[in-house]
Amino acid sequence: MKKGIKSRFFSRRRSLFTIGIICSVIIAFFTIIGPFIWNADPTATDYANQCLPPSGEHWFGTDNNGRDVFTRVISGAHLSIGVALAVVGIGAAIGITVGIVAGFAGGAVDTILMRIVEIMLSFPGIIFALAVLGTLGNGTEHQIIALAAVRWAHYARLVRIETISVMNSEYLPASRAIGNSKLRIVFRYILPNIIGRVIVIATLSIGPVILAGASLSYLGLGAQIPSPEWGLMINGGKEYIRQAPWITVAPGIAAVFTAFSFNLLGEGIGDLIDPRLKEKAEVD
Amino acid sequence: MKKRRITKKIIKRVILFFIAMFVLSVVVFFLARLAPGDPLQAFYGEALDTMDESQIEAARQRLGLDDNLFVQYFKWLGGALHGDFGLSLKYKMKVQNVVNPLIGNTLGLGITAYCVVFALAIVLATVAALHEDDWLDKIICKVGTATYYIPSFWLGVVLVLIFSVNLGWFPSSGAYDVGKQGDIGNRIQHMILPLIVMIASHFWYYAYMIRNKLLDEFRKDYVLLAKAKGLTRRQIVWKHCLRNVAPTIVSIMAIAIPHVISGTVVVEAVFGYPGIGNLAVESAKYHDYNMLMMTVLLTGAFVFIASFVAQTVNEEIDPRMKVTKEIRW
Amino acid sequence: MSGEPVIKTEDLSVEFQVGNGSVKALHDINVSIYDGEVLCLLGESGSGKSVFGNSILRLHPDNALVKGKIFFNGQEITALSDKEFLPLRGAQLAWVPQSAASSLNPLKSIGKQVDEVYRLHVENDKKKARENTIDLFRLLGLPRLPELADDYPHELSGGMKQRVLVAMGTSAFPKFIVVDEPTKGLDAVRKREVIKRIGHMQKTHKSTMLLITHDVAVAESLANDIGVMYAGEIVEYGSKDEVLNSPKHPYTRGLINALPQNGFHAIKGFSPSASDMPTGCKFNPRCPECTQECIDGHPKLIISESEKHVARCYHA
Amino acid sequence: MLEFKNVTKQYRSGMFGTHLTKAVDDVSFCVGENERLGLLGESGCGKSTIAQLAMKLLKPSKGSIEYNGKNIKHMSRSEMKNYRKNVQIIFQNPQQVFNPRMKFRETISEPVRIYNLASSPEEEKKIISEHMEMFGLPEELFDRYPQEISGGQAQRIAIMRILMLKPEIIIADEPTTMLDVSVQAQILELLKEVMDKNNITLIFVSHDLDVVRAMCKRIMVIKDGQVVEQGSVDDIFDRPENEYTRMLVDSLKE
Repeated sequence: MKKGIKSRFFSRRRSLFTIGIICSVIIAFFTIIGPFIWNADPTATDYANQCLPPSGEHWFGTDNNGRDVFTRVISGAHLSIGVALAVVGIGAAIGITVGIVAGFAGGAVDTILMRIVEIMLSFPGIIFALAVLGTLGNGTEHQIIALAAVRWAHYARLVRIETISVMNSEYLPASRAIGNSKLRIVFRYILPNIIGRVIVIATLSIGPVILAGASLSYLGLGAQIPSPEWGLMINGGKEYIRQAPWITVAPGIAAVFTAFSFNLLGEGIGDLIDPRLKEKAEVD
Repeated sequence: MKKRRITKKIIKRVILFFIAMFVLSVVVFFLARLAPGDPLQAFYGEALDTMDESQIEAARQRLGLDDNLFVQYFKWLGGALHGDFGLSLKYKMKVQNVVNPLIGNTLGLGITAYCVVFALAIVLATVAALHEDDWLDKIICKVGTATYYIPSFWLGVVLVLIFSVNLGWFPSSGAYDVGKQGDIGNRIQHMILPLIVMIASHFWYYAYMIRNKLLDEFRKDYVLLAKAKGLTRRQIVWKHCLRNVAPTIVSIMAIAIPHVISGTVVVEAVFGYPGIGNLAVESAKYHDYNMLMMTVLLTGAFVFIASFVAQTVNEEIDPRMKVTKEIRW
Repeated sequence: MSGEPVIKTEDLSVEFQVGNGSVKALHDINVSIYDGEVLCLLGESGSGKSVFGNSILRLHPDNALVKGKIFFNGQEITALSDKEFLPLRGAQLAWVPQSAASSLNPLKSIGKQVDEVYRLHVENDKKKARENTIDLFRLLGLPRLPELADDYPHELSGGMKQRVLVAMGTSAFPKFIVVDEPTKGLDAVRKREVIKRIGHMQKTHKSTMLLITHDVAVAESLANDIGVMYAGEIVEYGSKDEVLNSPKHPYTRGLINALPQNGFHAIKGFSPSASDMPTGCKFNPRCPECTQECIDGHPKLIISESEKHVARCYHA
Repeated sequence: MLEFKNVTKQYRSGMFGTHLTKAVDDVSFCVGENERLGLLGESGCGKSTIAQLAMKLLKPSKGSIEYNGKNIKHMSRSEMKNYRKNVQIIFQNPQQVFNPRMKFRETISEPVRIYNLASSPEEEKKIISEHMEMFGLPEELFDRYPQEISGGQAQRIAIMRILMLKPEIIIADEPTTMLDVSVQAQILELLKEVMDKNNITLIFVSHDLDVVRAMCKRIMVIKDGQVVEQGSVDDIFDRPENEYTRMLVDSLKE
């Protein structure tokens, strides 16, 4: 096991992070600034030039309603990433609080909270999202609620494991013995020691959440026609797959690129904070 | 003594299972009922506009939608216990008659995908861990991460484009061609593309986890001692590390069940493959509450049973019965 | 002191590449251990004594650079390739690790783990291997035999785990055993027990042993020769009585005086960390008899036939 | 000052908590002003548990612990804060006792902040640098993390931090077992000096007979959670009554 023990401390530590940053900058450029440059209205139909192949004017060609695919992909990015960040944000916030409370309080509180988390986790995320969307009705807001309702359980479980490992550490009773109040222990001892891992796990989970959101829209339960959501575009382009494949291929590549760059960003941060941090976040 | 311990645990698990199912049914039932949107719309469709007030009232009464929620729930529960899960508003027949033929398809797809995914994951993880940080490990990691990030519905569409539209090798949807219901060969042909999508989008996630657990195991002191005992690298992995990672693999397999089922839902929708997943999507779209209830409960039951089995197996494999340590406070 | 030494080292030094620099953990060690004798390396944490033990069995992680030669029964083992070296490890050269608690495979019974060595190197026969293991356990005074062999490591106490590791090291009757800190973390009573058992084991098997410890009591009861190590170097070398009763090097004197029974006279200052090593004699910042000569020059340690008891100090 | 009244601490273990293990079994003793009490016993005999019970890190299953006559269980927040200030503990492995994410600058100033011993930042700096010199610790330690320093230095910082609070009682839970012999001598010498100068009461937990003999005046021998013998250093070492103590002492003499 000579190789196993070799410290990977110095292998390409910086590079992963830099690639991640570059990709995120590109995405940020397109999503924030993009709409101002390519300000054609993504939903305006223009039957004159339907299904044009990619050309100088239409980089990604046009779809069956004559809309420029490139503009739609950019404004779609706005939507998809926005939804994903919202879901991860809400999920992480609830997850962290529940995780720390469960880990810190222990005993009955811990068991009850963990039973709830277990039931949430042992349930297929998509089915739960379908149930929520089926009842509350479609639309992006409900999509965020549906996805966040499952994500928080993942974060809660991981945060609890981290909190418990801090609770069982040597320095916790010492912090108690020197006279720290409970609140100070949570904020000065527990949070700093787990926040690094939580950020990495949150960043790593943005990619999968984008894909989950897109698949919900693909099934027609998330964003509704005519909004330029990637999942929806891919579903829309399905019929024209033979003559105009770019309608489906373009949003697909955009989704893969975005998800992958968030993954690189997450692993990059992980390498910086703590090289052993390679565990991937759960995905629903 | 050992036998008594296991039976005691199983009883505990069974009770927990029924409680979980009960909680699930209550949650989904009330979620469905409290939501906006009118179930009658799904049942009668356009005809609803032509019906006047009294007819609508009668229809609501007949479908039992008018009494208060608790009564509705208990009426539903009563029926459920006798196997009658109420009417599917969309298909206008008993829910379970709609579901029964489809269970086979979903289970077939799900279980085969599950087994192949884990076989592949374990093999790849071991190979990658053994060759840690050399070219083989890097390639496996890069390819794996790439497949993981390709959205399954997009991969499905692309595969359909290549294999069924252009090459015509595999059918693009459905579980079997019309009339060839019994022909196994035909059914398998229909399952190929969905299976590829399922496996491609899942295997790396677990392979990566198992690989990391193996790498952690390599860093443990007993591996250094095993090396000092004169064992070769392969022997150490086979005799010690894999054996010690087994409990973790089993717990990963337990967590994986809900993920794989989610995957089945999406794949069924993409390929129009008639199964529970597809049904769930439709019932969500058209607010077909009873159908939604049925699909949710079915998946829930399947998931709970599988994870309880995995947990029991896991506790048997790991001899270190963990004694709960009082948190020093 | 008869015949060809089992283990002989010539200018052995070990460096670890860390980041862009490299850390010298061990430099120019010249030592020979004769058949049936016990050399004890006495030194504190960070003195590189474990590094020496590991380099004989080539257990270093691959960012280690080993220079110099190690001879085993006259054959230069440092020249062997990994493949050629493999049959030696575990069969002829054995190793008893320092962290007993974590060195046993938690999910395998201790009996199976000890059998493994016998079946690998002596004879792949389950029954004979288990008999050999039980004899060794009895020799090491472990209770509840033979059922104990089927217990798991977490069911054993620290002292018992340590003795299981000793049994594991000797179950293939190796020519040479490295025993690394057998008494670390054990309390007084169990420490005495482990020392007695190891001594008894060494005498019955007449095994050649390299004993690594920071505890003078262990050295006193088990060693034939003692090498006192400080900051990666051997600072004093000689027979047990000479080194312990009439120590030549100030550090050895400091070590002995710091013992509780000698009244806790501490050596002032801290042992240098590998990154900022003092120039000249490594001990000069803490040495009461330090002169300018000690700061400039770096005293040598020459072991010769005539001069057995030597120290690396100008005023020895 | 500090009194244990038939204190018992038991743990539930086994499949359904049927199996009770008594870490501490009906222990009673009291510690007065400026006393040096040694808790002697093999590892796993419950002496560390006693130390943690005294520090209210563990709750006793039976009996009570009183400080100046007041049961520590029913202390109000302010009384508890005062108790914490006056009763401090030195732990066994120094490196792991500090928050790995906190530089020593903050760890050292923590006690001053909690008990606001300094009215102004300058005063705080003065107290800290005073103590740093007294313990021979270099200023550049401030920006170091716990993993970056040696065991000996870490233990010095731990003792310094405690000393800033000027406690009445210090409980040392095997402070030197993890350290090398020479470093152990330094720490014990330092501890002795600190004790004498500020006449602080010491409860010294250890399994090492020589160390206990050097540090303490009165010794309690503990076996399986019970006090088997109590007496002055000379009684225990020269005239042990209990045969377990005799066995312990003999194994030292050899």
